[in-house]
Amino acid sequence: MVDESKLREKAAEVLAREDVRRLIGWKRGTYGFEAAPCVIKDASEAEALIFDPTCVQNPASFITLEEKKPVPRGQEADTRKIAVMVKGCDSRAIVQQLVEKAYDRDHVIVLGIPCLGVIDRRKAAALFGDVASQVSAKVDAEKVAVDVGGDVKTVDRKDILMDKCLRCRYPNPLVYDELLADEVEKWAGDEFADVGEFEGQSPEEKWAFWEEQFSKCIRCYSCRNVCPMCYCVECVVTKLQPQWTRRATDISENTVYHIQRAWHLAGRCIECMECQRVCPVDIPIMTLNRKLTRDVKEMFEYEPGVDVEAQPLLASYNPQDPEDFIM
Amino acid sequence: MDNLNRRPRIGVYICHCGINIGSVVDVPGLVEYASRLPGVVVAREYTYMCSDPGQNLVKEDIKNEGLNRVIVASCSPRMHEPTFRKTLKEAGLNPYYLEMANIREQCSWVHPDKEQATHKARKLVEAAVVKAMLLEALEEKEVDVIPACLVIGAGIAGIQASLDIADAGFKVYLVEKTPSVGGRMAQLDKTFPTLDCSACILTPKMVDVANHPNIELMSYSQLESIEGYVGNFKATVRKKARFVNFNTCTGCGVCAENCRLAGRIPNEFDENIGMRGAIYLPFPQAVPAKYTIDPERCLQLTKGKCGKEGPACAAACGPGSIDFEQEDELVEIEIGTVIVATGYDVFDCTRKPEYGWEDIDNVMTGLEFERLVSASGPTGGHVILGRDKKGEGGYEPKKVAFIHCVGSRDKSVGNEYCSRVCCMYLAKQAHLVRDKLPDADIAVFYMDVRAFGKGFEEFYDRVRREGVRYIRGNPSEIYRTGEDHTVVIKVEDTLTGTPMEYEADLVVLGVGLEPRRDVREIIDLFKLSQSTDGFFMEAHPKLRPVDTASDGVYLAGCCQGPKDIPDTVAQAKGAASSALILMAYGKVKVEALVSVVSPDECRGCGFCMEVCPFGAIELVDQNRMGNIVQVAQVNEALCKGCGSCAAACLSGAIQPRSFKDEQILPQIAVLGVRI
Amino acid sequence: MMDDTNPYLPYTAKILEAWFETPGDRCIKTFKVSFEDEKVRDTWSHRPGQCAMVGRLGTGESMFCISSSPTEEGYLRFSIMRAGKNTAALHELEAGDTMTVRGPLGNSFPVEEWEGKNIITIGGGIGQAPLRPVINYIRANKDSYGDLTVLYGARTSEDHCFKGEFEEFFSEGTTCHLSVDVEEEKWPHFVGFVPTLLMEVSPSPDNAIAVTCGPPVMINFVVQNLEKLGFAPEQIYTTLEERMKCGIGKCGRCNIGNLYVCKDGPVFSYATLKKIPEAFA
Amino acid sequence: MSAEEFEPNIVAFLCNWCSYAGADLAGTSRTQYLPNVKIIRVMCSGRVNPLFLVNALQQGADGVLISGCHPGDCHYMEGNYYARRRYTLMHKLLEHVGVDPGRVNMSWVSASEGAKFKDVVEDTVTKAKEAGPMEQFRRRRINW
Amino acid sequence: MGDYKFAKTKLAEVIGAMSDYQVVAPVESGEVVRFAVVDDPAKVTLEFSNTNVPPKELMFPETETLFRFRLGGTDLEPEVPDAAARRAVFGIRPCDAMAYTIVEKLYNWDFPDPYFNNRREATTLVGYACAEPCANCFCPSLGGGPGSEKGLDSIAFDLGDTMYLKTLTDKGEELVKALGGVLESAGEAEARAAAKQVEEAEGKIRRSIDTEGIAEHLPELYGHPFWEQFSDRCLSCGICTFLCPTCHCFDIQDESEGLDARRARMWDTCMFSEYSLHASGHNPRPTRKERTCNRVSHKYSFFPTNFDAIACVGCGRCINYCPVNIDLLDILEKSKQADAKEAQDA
Ligand SMILES: Cc1cc2nc3c(=O)[nH]c(=O)nc-3n(C[C@H](O)[C@H](O)[C@H](O)COP(=O)(O)OP(=O)(O)OC[C@H]3O[C@@H](n4cnc5c(N)ncnc54)[C@H](O)[C@@H]3O)c2cc1C
Ligand SMILES: Cc1cc2nc3c(=O)[nH]c(=O)nc-3n(C[C@H](O)[C@H](O)[C@H](O)COP(=O)(O)OP(=O)(O)OC[C@H]3O[C@@H](n4cnc5c(N)ncnc54)[C@H](O)[C@@H]3O)c2cc1C
Ligand code: SF4
Ligand code: SF4
Ligand code: SF4
Ligand code: SF4
Ligand code: SF4
Ligand code: SF4
Repeated sequence: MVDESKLREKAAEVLAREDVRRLIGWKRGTYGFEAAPCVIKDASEAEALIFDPTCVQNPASFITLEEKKPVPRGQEADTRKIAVMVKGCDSRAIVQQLVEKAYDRDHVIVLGIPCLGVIDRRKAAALFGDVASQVSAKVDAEKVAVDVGGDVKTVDRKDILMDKCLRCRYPNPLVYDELLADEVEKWAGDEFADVGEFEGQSPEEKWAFWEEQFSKCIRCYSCRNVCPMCYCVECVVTKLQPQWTRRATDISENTVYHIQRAWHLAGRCIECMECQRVCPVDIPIMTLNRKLTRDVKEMFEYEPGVDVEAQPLLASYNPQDPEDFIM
Repeated sequence: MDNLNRRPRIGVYICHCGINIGSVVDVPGLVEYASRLPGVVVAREYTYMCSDPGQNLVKEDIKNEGLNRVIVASCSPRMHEPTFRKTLKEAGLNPYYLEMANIREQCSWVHPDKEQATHKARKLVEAAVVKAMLLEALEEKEVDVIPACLVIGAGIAGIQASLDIADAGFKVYLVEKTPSVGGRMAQLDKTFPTLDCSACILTPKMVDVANHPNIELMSYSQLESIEGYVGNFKATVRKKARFVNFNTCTGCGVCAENCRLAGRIPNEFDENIGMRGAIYLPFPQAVPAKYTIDPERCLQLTKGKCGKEGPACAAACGPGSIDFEQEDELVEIEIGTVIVATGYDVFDCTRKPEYGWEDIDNVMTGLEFERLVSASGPTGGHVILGRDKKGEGGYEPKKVAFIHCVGSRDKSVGNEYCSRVCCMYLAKQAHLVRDKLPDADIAVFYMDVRAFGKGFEEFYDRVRREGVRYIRGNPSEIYRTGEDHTVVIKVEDTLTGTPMEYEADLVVLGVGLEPRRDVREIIDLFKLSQSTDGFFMEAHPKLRPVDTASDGVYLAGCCQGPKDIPDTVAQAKGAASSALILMAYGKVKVEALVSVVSPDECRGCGFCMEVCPFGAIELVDQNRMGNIVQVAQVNEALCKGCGSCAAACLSGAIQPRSFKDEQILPQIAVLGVRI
Repeated sequence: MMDDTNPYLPYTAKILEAWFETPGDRCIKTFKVSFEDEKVRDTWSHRPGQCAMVGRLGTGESMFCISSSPTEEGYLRFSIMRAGKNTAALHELEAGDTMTVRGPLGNSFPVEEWEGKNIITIGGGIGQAPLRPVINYIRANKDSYGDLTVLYGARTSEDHCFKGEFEEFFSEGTTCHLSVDVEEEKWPHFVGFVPTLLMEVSPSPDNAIAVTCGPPVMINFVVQNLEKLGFAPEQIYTTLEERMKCGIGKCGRCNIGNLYVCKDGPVFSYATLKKIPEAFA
Repeated sequence: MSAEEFEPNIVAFLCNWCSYAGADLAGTSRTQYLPNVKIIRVMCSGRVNPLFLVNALQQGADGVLISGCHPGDCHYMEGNYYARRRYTLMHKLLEHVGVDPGRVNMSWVSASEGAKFKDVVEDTVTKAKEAGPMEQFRRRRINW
Repeated sequence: MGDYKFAKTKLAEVIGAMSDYQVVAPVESGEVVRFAVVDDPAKVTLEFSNTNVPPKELMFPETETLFRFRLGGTDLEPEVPDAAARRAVFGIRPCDAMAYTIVEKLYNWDFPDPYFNNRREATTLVGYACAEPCANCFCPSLGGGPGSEKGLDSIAFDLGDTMYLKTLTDKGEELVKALGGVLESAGEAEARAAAKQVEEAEGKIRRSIDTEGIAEHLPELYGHPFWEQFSDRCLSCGICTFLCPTCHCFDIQDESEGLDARRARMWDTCMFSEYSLHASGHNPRPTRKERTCNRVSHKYSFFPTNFDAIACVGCGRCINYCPVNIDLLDILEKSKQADAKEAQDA
């Protein structure tokens, strides 16, 4: 596991650099099982940084989220670099952002953190209830030790870690300028069994499932806003001209919203699971994302967010692409 | 006031097309329906809308009713869209304010049920109306064409195309990578089926090309970059340093004789079976007849030192043409059209190790054999193998085997196609062997013989009658047994079904033609596409075989696919004529239905750029309230309006004019409603 | 005046006349409208500076100030600049068509308080629209006010709103200064930005009220210059603009601090705005 | 509505150069086919934004058809290859959401394949009939 | 008013007996609990601490038709809910009920909003006192509490096997009457047990805020750098506002289907950048900083300035569901330490 003092030292060092504007990492939250992502601008604040299994959020989302505030005439835009700490999964977002030319590689300083998994707040709440104190945790290859206000309990990884971690293919960052700890061994694989299982259902069963799920959606668009890959200047979903989906929340518009969102992430979603994590009404968004991830992998031998040199999936083709459904 | 702010005033014209539409679709009912659609100010019917009176109806209404959108519901737009566009134009309305509803091909001719056909016609008209509301005026532009052509590659294809264009009075820049023009054809000995001497028919053309006042020959040169669009390209050509003063070199060759490395460097032109020095002329008839120093081998250039006394060549050269300080030169040229004629490479036999080409010196490729039998080749045209370095000794083969389809029609090496020339050149070579070694035993192993061309079958027949054995079978392995030159070919005679081992002391592999190994260079420069076989892809396999997706760029010769010399020449002439059409007319129309980017919505991901088959999009800097961001920009002269970019863009920031999302969505709304 | 049972219901109004004031992408079109419902027509009353939500059913509504003065009877005027979805749809309308109007909304210029004072209006571009009712109100009640001075500028002479009306001002003797941003052939008036024009004219702050409206930058500089000329914040009025949907203080978005532009505005005295840091964001 | 009565409504996007021409050929050859399919012309199958399909289904279409040139024959060289990727995937996504796979169809129809166009239409309509009326996320007035 | 009780096992029966009313109660749907019209009383659940989505949607639906019309026509058909219709909401938490008393003020200044008012009028609210507050509840700081009666017509207490129901208004009594005989009357014992439960629950509340002076201080902090500690990590997602029972912003849009059209309003949030974006491209709240500042200031300063009530009931939802741990109480505490002078410098 990463040594937090080393991490802080490194962060302070990076922040002290002239050409660095800010650093995105995590600090202890105010309550509960999730840390707070934080953006720090001064080396003196680096002391607050942490890394442990409560650091669930994907800091790569913030790179593209940063508003480019209008620069008054005569002034220069601040183009200094952004430093960002990333776990394995988070780093894939950076890779994919680079594939999509969201920014230049030298615009970011990536501090990679090999990761053994992060906590799923919903699973944790089922085990520990609602906690108001700040939780910290440690994870090793088998167990997670959760410290709730000094009371340490050890639980099995699968009972508390996020699903994505239990099938993590990339625990070690794929892109970084510096790795803050030794690489960890890959412990899991992903057979997409869940996708297969879902696919086994009839169209009616599938729709019944989604109808219930989609009708809960309040269209807060958090799943979009949190996504590191959702950074269009103006999202088609909320555009007024042309208006693809209406703002009304009903099963028709909600469904279309979800199809659009999933579609726009086809071949781009890097499975950080942030969308599902943030959804306030627990819609299993990953069930859509993972279906596409699996199909893309199987049909086009493509995996987003692993190769900076890759061509975007849907902006490329192979003459041999499958076409069995075409008449 | 600008049309932008004018409310659509739509005229709908329903055509009876004689009885073609009228007998099935309820035209009066349709007119009545159309007249009630929002925005429609007039709706009329007429027997033949495309006739003069029909068109006049439209023109009158444009004038009298102030129409600013016109819908013609008649036949397919593929038929009469241009007609009605013209009508609008003549009436002073922008031609792109036209929308057509195809109620003949899509209704009356295919749906006998009157009611159903009428219902569908209504829907189609309604969809046209909602789209028409959102149509925009588009401008048709023309650009001037620079009357000059760039020809890349000086094989027979490039030579022929250059000569044709130059003869028509236009400037040609002929860029050839190697020191001499001529290409593969110059390497050949005789040519099938007529057995003309290749050099005899080619050399005069090579000389013409060098001397033609309209042709600027740039040998030993390479295209560095090209930008622009049809009619207006700017290219940069790198003229590689020859280290020999081009103007003073007389081509006498004393330098080469004196070169310390003379005869020690394999000559590429001879497929490495002959030798040259570090300063060389690839072959005696080379054009231009100017010597070139090989910078990778020359001692002076690689080590900074050549012998104790300094470079022998320089010392020997009378005019003092040797110049080790020479540098590459970059030349910028402006051209209106481009012909790509970069030819082919032969199959790389190392990819078929079972044939032993790499290890066994008397297994050679067809091209090597061409050099071997060529009078200008290393053996002076004698079929002699195994000579030593000094060119002495060696033996004449007694049993010669030719093997078809090496690297062609072979999925295992990834080439599914037929190379089209191997059957014939092997027949030719078998004939040459028979000619030169009358006693030799000659066997040809083939899958089947494709003698499709003019005079081919006759030639094949003649060769067989000359005592060349044709054995149907595809050898599985070729190996050497003992010390002598005997090579064993393991093969099954598939006609008799008997496995056999044929012993030979010369095996010629009928290697197929492949895309040049450095083909990427050209692909990247021109954004050309490749067909599945890897050769350049033509715009249409049947109807536009010399055009490419990039306007003003044409293909000639084997770079587009394997072919023999007559086909190459024919295609070169085709490419030349295509280029000439543009240059002779002097202007080219630019597509009006191009894509536009809304820079404020673009996120600069470049997806559109990646998919655009015409390389019409680039990312450029844009100032977004003080912040510099990258956004897509469409080069309207390159864009063909296919709209692929729009489907790739997640932000909807790029849209093809007249087929924008906001124009199509209302159509979907009308046609999607189930009733 | 609004439908007292349901403030979301608009009235329909017939367009009597419609014409373009200015050309270009962001052109301005003026509509003269009259309510279809006789009762509404008879009972309607508004004050200078008040606004209304104007719209097309099926597209939506937007807030516009009523650019006719209450003294102009029998119709309402709106001058609308093409900016986005609603305004584009409104621009398609012509005489004889209907649009919807919901109002009057918001506060107004305290014209009664200003009686006896000299009034200076300083407008830029479409910003002249809210000033027009003030000007016409004062022209109609000339006797109750001191001098009226009109300052108005736009990018080019083409971009001036209400072009014809200025001729009237000149002929009736209302002081009127016009400007364009850049040099133009045959332009007899001032060349330069409006704040510069203001300094050039240099009106006296004594017993005066200055009313200004235009793009945010212009307002900023005009206010600064007015202060330089000695105007106290209480003597300066402006109208503000924020995105709005309901127009009746419920949908939320138009607040500046605790003030709602739709309800507490659009007219604000500079004295009020000075207290709210966000007002000049 | 019984299955017999149900006449599905299909929105088709045809590329100008091959499939639209193919449909024209069906017309000129007087090949009779079902009137359920309504055509929207686009320049290239590569133009068809996959969200068009979703929109069509939402508007009430019971099925959609995208048709382009055969691979390798695209007038714009590559458009149909991109389209193929997109729809293969979109088809899967919609299927995952519970949309009957028969509602989303794609075909290659060349300018000379009038008869094939008829078959494609017939197939598309049959499949949509089997799938029944598209109700799942159709916009319905009742929703609001 | 009256005191009643019923055995918890008879919950479905009691709900069933409300057949004169349209009944809305918490039901489970797709793993979350949400208020919905009850079609089957057996589905009603009391196993929730608080619903993710607040029942503000009962008075202010996510999407609400204002009126209908035909495209091209001018006749408007308002769709104002019937104030006389009877609707019973069972199981609403005290904080959520109190929220109505806050937003009500806004819906009735200048122009009364018939949609909200009629819905409110038609509704009888049966509250459900909290025995187990959540980690981030702080209702007592805002004048509410686990047993707060504000805005309710009656309140129910879960006393283990029995449910104790206390009516608070005439409307509440009326509902009990409509129930017929399913309820028994309750006495002192239940009242005492309920009071004890409330007291215990209050004791379990761990978070609080002293609101003194905040309303005056916040406006001085416009532009202050301290906001960035929070706004820099804000996702602009709007969960905090969508889920807030007192947030009331909406958008209005026209929608049509063929020629049928309507004008409708739907929830909106000040955390979205397009919320305040002008057609000209100018945005008075261009970054998350201004938006974060506006959200908090609106709740704790602008609203109280206008209506004399803080627009927050301390339900803790914005804290619970914020995906990046932006904690309202943390902001408020930090705001107290922030110096107004620094805001001017910034
Ligand atoms: C063994 C063999 C025997 C054959 N025998 C016969 C025969 O008997 N009869 C017959 O009709 N056909 C024969 N052919 C086929 C014949 O060789 C071809 O049809 C013909 O040479 C094609 O000419 P080309 O101009 O297209 O290509 P090439 O001759 O390959 O010419 C291409 C030229 O382009 C140059 N070039 C390539 N890339 C670049 C670049 N990037 N920049 C600048 N220059 C470049 C090359 O250096 C070359 O000079 C035979 C082929 C083989 C392999
Ligand atoms: C008090 C007031 C008075 C105004 N008076 C005039 C006037 O007299 N003439 C004139 O041309 N314009 C005026 N405007 C501006 C006008 O309201 C906007 O230009 C118009 O709303 C743009 O709408 P849109 O649909 O064309 O733009 P879009 O960008 O498509 O707008 C979408 C929505 O945003 C809202 N919106 C966007 N920009 C603004 C804005 N600047 N102000 C208010 N709402 C906005 C509207 O609700 C609109 O429905 C005034 C604005 C206000 C607040
Ligand atoms: S986060 Fe959840 S509720 Fe919000 S839009 Fe996404 S799916 Fe809907
Ligand atoms: S869609 Fe979800 S899992 Fe995929 S990248 Fe976006 S937030 Fe991560
Ligand atoms: S429409 Fe788009 S993809 Fe097609 S040629 Fe033009 S720019 Fe390229
Ligand atoms: S136009 Fe679209 S696809 Fe092209 S760079 Fe911009 S956002 Fe990307
Ligand atoms: S929930 Fe949190 S991240 Fe989302 S808008 Fe609110 S404060 Fe920002
Ligand atoms: S501001 Fe937060 S705590 Fe207060 S009522 Fe809203 S969601 Fe609940």
